[in-house]
Amino acid sequence: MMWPEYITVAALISIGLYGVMAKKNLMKIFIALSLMETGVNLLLITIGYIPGGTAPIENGNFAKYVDPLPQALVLTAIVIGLSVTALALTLLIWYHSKTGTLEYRRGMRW
Amino acid sequence: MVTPVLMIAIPLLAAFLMPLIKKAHRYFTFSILLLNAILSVLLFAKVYNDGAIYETIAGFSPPVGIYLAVDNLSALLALIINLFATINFVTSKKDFKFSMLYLLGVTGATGIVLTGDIFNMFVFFEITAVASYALVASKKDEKAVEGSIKYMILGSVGSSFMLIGIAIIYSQLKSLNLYDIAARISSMDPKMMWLSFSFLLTGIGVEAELFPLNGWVPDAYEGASSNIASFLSFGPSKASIYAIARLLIIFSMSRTYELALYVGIATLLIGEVAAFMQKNEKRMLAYSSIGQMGLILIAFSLIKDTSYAIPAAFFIIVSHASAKSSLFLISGKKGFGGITSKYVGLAGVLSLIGMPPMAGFWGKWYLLMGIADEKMWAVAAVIIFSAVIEAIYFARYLHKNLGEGESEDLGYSIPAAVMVSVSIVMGILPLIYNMAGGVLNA
Amino acid sequence: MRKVVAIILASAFFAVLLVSFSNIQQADYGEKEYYYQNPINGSYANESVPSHYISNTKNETGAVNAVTAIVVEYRGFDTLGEVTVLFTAATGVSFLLYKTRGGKKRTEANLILKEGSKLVLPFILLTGAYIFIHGHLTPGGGFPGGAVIASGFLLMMLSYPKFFMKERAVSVTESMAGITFAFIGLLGLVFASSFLQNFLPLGDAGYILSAGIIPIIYIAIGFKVGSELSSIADKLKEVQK
Amino acid sequence: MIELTIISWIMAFLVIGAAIYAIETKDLISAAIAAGVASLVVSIMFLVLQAPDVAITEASIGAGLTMAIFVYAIGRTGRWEE
Repeated sequence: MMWPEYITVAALISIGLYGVMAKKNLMKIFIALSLMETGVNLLLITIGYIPGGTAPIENGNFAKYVDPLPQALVLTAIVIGLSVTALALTLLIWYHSKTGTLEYRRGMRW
Repeated sequence: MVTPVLMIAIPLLAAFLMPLIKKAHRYFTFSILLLNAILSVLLFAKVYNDGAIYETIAGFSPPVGIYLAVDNLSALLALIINLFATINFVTSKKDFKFSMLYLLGVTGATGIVLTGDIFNMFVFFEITAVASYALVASKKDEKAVEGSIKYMILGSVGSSFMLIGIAIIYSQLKSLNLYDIAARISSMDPKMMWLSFSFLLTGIGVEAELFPLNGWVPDAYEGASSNIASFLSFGPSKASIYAIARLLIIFSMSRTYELALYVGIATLLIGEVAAFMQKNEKRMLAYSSIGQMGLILIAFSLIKDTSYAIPAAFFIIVSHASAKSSLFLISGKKGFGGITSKYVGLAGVLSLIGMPPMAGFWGKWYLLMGIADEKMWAVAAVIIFSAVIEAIYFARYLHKNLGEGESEDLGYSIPAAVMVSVSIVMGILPLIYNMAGGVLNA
Repeated sequence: MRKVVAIILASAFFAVLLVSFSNIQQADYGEKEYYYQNPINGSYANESVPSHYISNTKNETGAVNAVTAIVVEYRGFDTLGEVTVLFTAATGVSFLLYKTRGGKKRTEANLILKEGSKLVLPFILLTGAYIFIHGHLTPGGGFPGGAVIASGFLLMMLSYPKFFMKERAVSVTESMAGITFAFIGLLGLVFASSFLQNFLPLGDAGYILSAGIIPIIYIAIGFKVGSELSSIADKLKEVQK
Repeated sequence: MIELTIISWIMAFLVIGAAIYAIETKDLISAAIAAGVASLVVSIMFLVLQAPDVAITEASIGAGLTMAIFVYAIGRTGRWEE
């Protein structure tokens, strides 16, 4: 069992969720979201790991390979995370230039 | 030779091409959207005649590669999305980057309904979501940006959750193909199945405006310019409610249907009551959208029990996409000044509350028939109660707006009129069909 | 109050996640319960999806690196979508921060940084190009290669406050790269039978000129990612008036 | 094998510590850098888990560029959280 990795994953995701729920600064919320994305990526890689496996690149001496598919998925997920972060920061810069603050005051209004 | 992949590849190529041909971007985008709409008509005709189409991509047989799976309902949804996108695009007046974002958003929504692979669905979700974040903020005022930020926070949490759900499914079945997952889901540990189902439902539910996750909806709809609010109500939300329907079919378990039914009822009640209490018109329309999404989810959650579920969901989707989008389009001005706006407002409201000659009527009719078959009288009571509330606040809305108003902007109200006509046509067709059928039987 | 509730919720979530992760076994993927079913004809295969990749990558795609083969060939459609997400975000960034280029004075970097970065830039760009050209042979590929190129430009932005990316050149590069990707996909539809299918000879695995369309697509992705990431960094760096 | 487990535990604690620091500190620049550190350590974990492609990508995109644009954006807005 790969406890260190799974504990890291669970911790990163719940720390990120805590940040989104508890923090009021928008920049902080997006930092928390990027931590959460890192956690999810680690989860995918850990699922694909097989104890004793090697990287899925053929190098002459055949061995047991780890699962390549989650690695391909994570490559996609990393770039998507960066895209969302970039757009978010743009909006935050815009919002700050108009209101002079990034504190989130009004809360959820139903 | 119609292949569904063209409906995704051509708009993407066009969007990549757009920075090079800045000048004519509006005509270019419009013609691409029109082409897509025509393709989707041809696609529907083909699917209707020959049965579902499975198209492999990159030449590898499905669970190894990706494939597109198009059945009747997904072809119809692709048609709805692209048709309304084409009509709605007429109102856009901004620069070429806006056109690019719009085209990409429509492509993402089309991809969600066409794809047959769960991770591919996630990627298309992200395309639509990122495009919608930027489009909501495109009005560039404080409210728009605030709505977009809220949307983005919830949307990012949702996409992370969706990815966790995908990871859990993959860890159990080592497959990402929707059909393959559905075929082997029973071999999955029920605990893990519930976990992945709830993560996926939460993730998609953000886009589909389901109950605990729709805090962004009123702000984003209020902040966005009227054609973008219109886009949101026929594009991403419809595609994602369809994704939830696919999810329900995959996790074909009576308890998951039950959960979806409860979520749908909660969404319906909360949305309608909040709309009833709301003073601001755009927010009221947004809350009413939430209510309609709940109604669609209720219809989909009956998919296994009754054959009325699919037509019900389809008619509500058509009615909501056409009527709500057109109401959002004319909501930029105060009151319905001209004759076209009056027609749009009246027809849209009639369709939404489910009056006879409109598509909305057939939606509620089939839904109630299905519920009556199953003898779920409590659900029927909830739906009728919400319809009454809906009728009251829409009557108030009409009363306020049908009087004198600002002179209308025909650039907005004519596309809106075209959109709402779809609802009327779709409402009359089944009537004629039924009558003709009755004559033939006699 | 809000914090306490958030801590309780987050800890509960942590517990749920840990309990569920303890059910995942790091299994060999060759086992029988993972054998997949073909959606089109419903037949069961006698291997699982990952083991298909591992045993057939070299024959089917000619790439040595299985991850690259999956990213570009088997799941190339995802990658097209992913590139599109990045493109959408870059478009959104430049759309929303359109008219903010301005001239607030920034402190100049010192001489060593300036001259040094001029000296290092070509090497950084070369490294990036190496990474994405060799994507099918070694770890790496279009995305890290593009990121390395972008970091080269980032260094230039740090050392020269007045260094701006030429907007026209960047946008032409990114559209050309995107068009190449989508167009190769359509060529697959024309020359082979489906979108993004390989239509070039596979060659001998292990050489640069092998693996059919993989190197071409990865070079396009490298250019696209490099130009988009540097334009994003450039836009976010600009100082508003 | 046991050494690798110890290293994994150390890295896990590093990541969790960096993440908690990133959430709790009032200085946003430190928060962004701490998030970058967490992401860098995670990229080493990817390497240990035999995913070199992902490790390179995470180190250059997840840690490097994301942190850079965060620092730029914080420079243009405000450094301190209230």
